[in-house]
Amino acid sequence: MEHKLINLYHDTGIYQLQLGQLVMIAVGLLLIYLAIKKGFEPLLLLPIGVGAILVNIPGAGFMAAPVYDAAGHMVSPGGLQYYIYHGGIETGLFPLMIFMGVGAMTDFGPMLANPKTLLLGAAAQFGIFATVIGAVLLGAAGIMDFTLADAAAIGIIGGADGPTAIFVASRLAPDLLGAIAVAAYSYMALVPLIQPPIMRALTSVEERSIKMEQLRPVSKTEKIVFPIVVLLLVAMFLPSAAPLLGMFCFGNLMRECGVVDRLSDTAQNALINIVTIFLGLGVGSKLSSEAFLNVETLGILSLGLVAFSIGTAAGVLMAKMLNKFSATPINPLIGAAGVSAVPMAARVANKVGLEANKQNFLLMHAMGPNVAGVIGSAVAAGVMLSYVGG
Amino acid sequence: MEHKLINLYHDTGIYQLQLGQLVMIAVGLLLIYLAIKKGFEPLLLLPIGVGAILVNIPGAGFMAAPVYDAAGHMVSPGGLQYYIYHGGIETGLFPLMIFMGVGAMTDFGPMLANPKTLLLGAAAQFGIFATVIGAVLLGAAGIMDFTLADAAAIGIIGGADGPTAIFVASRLAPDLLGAIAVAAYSYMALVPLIQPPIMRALTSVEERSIKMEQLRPVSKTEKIVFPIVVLLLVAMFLPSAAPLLGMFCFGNLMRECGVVDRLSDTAQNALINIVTIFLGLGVGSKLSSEAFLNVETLGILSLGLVAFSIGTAAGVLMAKMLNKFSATPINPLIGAAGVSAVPMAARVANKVGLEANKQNFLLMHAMGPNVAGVIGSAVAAGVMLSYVGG
Amino acid sequence: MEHKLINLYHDTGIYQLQLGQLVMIAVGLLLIYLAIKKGFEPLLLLPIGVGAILVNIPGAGFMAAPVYDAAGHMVSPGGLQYYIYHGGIETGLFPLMIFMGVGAMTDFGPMLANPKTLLLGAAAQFGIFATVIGAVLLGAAGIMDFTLADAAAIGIIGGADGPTAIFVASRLAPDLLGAIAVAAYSYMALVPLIQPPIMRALTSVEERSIKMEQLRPVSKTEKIVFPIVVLLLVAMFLPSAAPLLGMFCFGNLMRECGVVDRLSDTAQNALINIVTIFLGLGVGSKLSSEAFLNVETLGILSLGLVAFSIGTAAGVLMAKMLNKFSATPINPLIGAAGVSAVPMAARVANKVGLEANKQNFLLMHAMGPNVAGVIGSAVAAGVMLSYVGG
Amino acid sequence: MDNLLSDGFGLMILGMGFVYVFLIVLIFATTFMSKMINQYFPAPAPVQAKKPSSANAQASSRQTVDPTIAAAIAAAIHQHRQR
Amino acid sequence: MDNLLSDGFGLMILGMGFVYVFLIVLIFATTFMSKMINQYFPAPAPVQAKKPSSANAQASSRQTVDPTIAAAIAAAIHQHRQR
Amino acid sequence: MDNLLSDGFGLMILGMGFVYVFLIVLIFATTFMSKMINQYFPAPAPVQAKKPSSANAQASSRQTVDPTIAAAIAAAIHQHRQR
Ligand code: NA
Ligand code: NA
Ligand code: NA
Repeated sequence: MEHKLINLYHDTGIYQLQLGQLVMIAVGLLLIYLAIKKGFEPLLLLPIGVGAILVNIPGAGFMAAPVYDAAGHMVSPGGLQYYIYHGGIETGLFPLMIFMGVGAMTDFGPMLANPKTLLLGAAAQFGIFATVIGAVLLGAAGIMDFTLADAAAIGIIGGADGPTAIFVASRLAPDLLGAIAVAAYSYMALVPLIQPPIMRALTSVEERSIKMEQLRPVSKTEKIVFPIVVLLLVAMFLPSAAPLLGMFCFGNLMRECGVVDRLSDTAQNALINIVTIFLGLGVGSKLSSEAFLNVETLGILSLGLVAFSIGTAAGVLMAKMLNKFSATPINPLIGAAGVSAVPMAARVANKVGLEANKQNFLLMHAMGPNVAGVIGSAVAAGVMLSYVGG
Repeated sequence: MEHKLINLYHDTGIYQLQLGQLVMIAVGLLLIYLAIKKGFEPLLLLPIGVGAILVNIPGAGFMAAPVYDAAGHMVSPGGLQYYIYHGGIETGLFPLMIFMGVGAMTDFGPMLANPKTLLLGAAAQFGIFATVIGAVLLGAAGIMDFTLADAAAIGIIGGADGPTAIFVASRLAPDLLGAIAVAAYSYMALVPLIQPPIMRALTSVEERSIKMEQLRPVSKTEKIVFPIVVLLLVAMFLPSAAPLLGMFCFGNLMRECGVVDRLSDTAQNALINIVTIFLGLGVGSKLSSEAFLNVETLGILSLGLVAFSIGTAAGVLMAKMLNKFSATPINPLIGAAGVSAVPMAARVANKVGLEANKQNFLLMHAMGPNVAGVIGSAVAAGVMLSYVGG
Repeated sequence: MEHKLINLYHDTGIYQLQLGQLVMIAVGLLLIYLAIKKGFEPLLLLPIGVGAILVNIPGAGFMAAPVYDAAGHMVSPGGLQYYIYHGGIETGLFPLMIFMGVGAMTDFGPMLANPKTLLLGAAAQFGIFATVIGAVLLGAAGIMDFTLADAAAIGIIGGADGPTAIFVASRLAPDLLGAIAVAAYSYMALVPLIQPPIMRALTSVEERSIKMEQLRPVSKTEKIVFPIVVLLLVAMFLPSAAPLLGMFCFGNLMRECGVVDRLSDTAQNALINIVTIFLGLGVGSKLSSEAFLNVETLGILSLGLVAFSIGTAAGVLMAKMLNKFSATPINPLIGAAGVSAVPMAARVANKVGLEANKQNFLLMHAMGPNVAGVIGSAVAAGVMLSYVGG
Repeated sequence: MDNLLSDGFGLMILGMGFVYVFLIVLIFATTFMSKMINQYFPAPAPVQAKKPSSANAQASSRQTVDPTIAAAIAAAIHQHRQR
Repeated sequence: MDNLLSDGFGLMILGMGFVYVFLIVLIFATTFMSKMINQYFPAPAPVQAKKPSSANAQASSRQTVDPTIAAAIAAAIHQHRQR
Repeated sequence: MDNLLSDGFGLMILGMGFVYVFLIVLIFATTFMSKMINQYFPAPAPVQAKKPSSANAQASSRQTVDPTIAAAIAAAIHQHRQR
């Protein structure tokens, strides 16, 4: 029995705990704190934080693989996060279901009323590729150990779209998945802090005061046909983006078609909520000390910040240029919404616009580039998967 | 880099697209059009249509199998539809969950008030077996390449019950699953066009004007005990129908027992909606050009129409006969509702009845044979699985 | 064709049915009756009862394993309960998801207002370990064939917590899972019959009449931080309890944090309902005649009753002792709520209290030991898994 | 080929036969069940009106619910769902 | 056999011991936590009334909701669910 | 190392190029689609107001719903969910 008591002591966390695990539990607590107290994308960062704590409990076996005997019978079951990660994230299923739900929650009306704003959604993706170069330089200089696949996965943080980042990282750089997801969601939450200084630096008060014409009404038929058009263009031009954009368009079609409201409702609520809980726990499982506590994570966090900043700037500059050539006035602030981070970035554009002119409501105008940015980063993800994988 | 550009071009749909895929994408678009614009069973045909498009995007890999190395680590993940099809349809899980939800949505009250209507639900299944003979003849004549299993799976279209058709086809003729499911749901949507001419041809105005006596009230206890009685009879007489009818009775018991309303509610809403989305995408994955673009599909579509017509006629004729022997009058129109296609066929009976007599409301009376038809086709499915498999 | 008719007859339940299966179907019917008519934990016992019937239908193949050919293609699919049991129960996933949902439904407020009640939740776990000794004695005496692992799994019935019992039994004694789950839920339903005589026997009317002081208000921050504190203590002291308590704390944190209400809502409703349906069917699959119809089941049922009684008595006696040393009065009845069986045991304490003093509302005071009992039995489960497994 | 045909006819005869036998047995079982229940466990009051089909439920609720309240409810539900 | 018995008693002693130790540690931790929070992050107003148990919520809502409105709502929710 | 750098620049040029090409094609496709739809299938009435963003929906419902009714509804929904 003394033997058993010693066993029990050897099983405790206190006996087994390594410093790295302790630090990662602290990181998990920090994420929970940021989610609850600071409102940092709590739907994802809270489950990720809890997942980070769970996976770092020594001896709890949350990532243990199941063991089978030769006859195929289970000897010992796997851990919860093992099943979640390998069943839902490694396979790509969870990010795709989330993307379907996001599609079912997206209103393309403002973008359809003003298709030019798609260009802003394109420009803001420059943040992605500039970051790739940054990561490649760090890798080439031997400072950090990044391959091209790693660099591409890091760049996608600049897409400001959580499920896209997780999907790409799970395919190109699974080891960096934890840091990339944390960086993506953290910076999306920090958009109200990161973007305004850049927006103000690149525009004059007059530009920020520009009023835009009211958007034309968009018919139900346009909204129904649009996701099908996107899907067909993706099929023709970039099949590697078809998983992401196909599910996104499917969700949007369910939303707009008006005949499957009960499916759309479930995709937007029960289903996306269930998947979000498990996605968070699964992403958290990649926050192990070996994968997270190294210099590469610092690189990822810094590069992510750079990506957001460059994307914001590129969007604003593109909007300034568009304004010069456009018949109707375009407020450059809405360019910043092109990074996506729906709907936070659009709200930031609206807020900065109101500072300059109290009568200037940009929210609806900024929703166009905002949702365009989702398409833009999914296209960028497709190119990366094709370029790096092919 | 030119090399990479060429790679990217080789990855595009335009470069890879084959004619068959193009045609199947058009078929997918047609299904989406019928679902949205014509209201053809949109809950299933919309996801099936999208699934058909997705699986035919060249290079998108929606049906790609995952690749593992010798140590069991994933080298490349599988496609979304691969996981859905093999996880939920090949295993039979999704049709069974749908059937549970349908059970939870079914009210057996009208049938319990008038159990004779079960005979109408039996008669209308003649469509199933007549179609089997049709398919066997086409196969025996060498016109089409149908085995007995194929013929049985095609016949089940006449059961006018989507999940039953998918369940049987997944077991007896997986290659024909796509065409069978599309035919089943399409003809269920076309019930208001297919049935009325047959109903009018086989009945006189006087017969169609027959008013039926008001149904007796059915007690809660009867409704609770009924699914248990069905389940026990199935267990005794036809275990091969037990998966389908067992889940159906389970759902109905949850609905009626009154003590698990939260489970019943979930079975009728969140769960069935989630499964419907994935079932549709999974069925769509069988709409590949090899499996669909051949003469067998034409045979399946024609035979399905025949099945519905014969089933309708058999139900009406049985009702005419019952009317002769019955103490209380029976309107022959309600026999047509025996094909199931709940609740469309019952509504059609009601509508045709109103044409003949503006005071004649048959809806509740037609719900009896309508739900009896669901049991009838599940029994027929069980016989087929036992006969062909055994 | 005669051959086929004979085949069909050989397929029927009547031909194949063995006495054991018939008895188990009757057991399933009994569980359904108790669930519906007597209100015995219907959310679990109804699906378990249906599952018991389904698995005992001869030839229906609900527990059939899938068959694959050498190339990995499916030759014949597995049964529904095979997939549910091996996918959700053997892996432990379903009990853990249920526990997350229970966490999201639990209000720790009354316990936080009076942390001493945690001691009552500890004392009532004596039922668990006393039962282990009982099972060990039966095993050691050669009366029944129980190992230490069996004894531990049987003891956990005394924890009065369904998912904990299923989780422990699936790991330590899968063969006994069916009987253990049925015993656990049945006795939880019988708490209003089992507990009051014991409570009255061990207390005087004066003790039962003791009024307790109103609970202090508990701040939102305390409720948020508490699950994190529990999680960290578990990580430090008992990692083997981390799966259960980690998910429980995660659910509770989602509930209390106020920023992920949509996730909490789904965890409490759609998700827990879906999992409950499948958990019940999966547990029912272990109610086969070989596993259930033996003397061990009688032992399990008797020992379970003993466990509940001893747990109740230990809780009451601990509360009497606490009352002697406490500055504020403690009604010994609330000790009985320490067995958990949330919220039934707390209601029983309230009811017995009202009998003694019509002005004495103990419900809120009893909720403290009630939820403490959940933590207590999860801790006991962790010790068992560590002791028996290690 | 002949084999396929005879198998087909066998399936038809056995199948329709079995469907009829099963449903006729079910008619007797159901009738017997209803008789027993209504004799030995009579319902305090009929409940048919209580569980109307969804079509009826929608129709009846449309008639009884004040339109402004209905609009308010719809909005509230929408709001609730969006959370 | 003796081994099984001694193992059983070992499990009992270790188990009950551990349960008590853990929950006593939790009492101290909880008390300390509450003290710290109420000292350094005092709540602006107590919220205990805000998150009632589900039983309470049902009871209180039953008292405050006009029955016709409640019926209308139930119907509307039903209607909404059926869509 | 040089290879990595040139690959990175290749990815940047190809990537940004492709993103622009795709979204410009999408601008033309969308514009063409809208023109065709509005010419050949004109909407009977614009529906933009019908599907407001969730933020709007919440705002507008807040304005039009009587607070007591809203409270009743919230309670009813809560009650409904708790069942
Ligand atoms: Na983006
Ligand atoms: Na049918
Ligand atoms: Na307990």
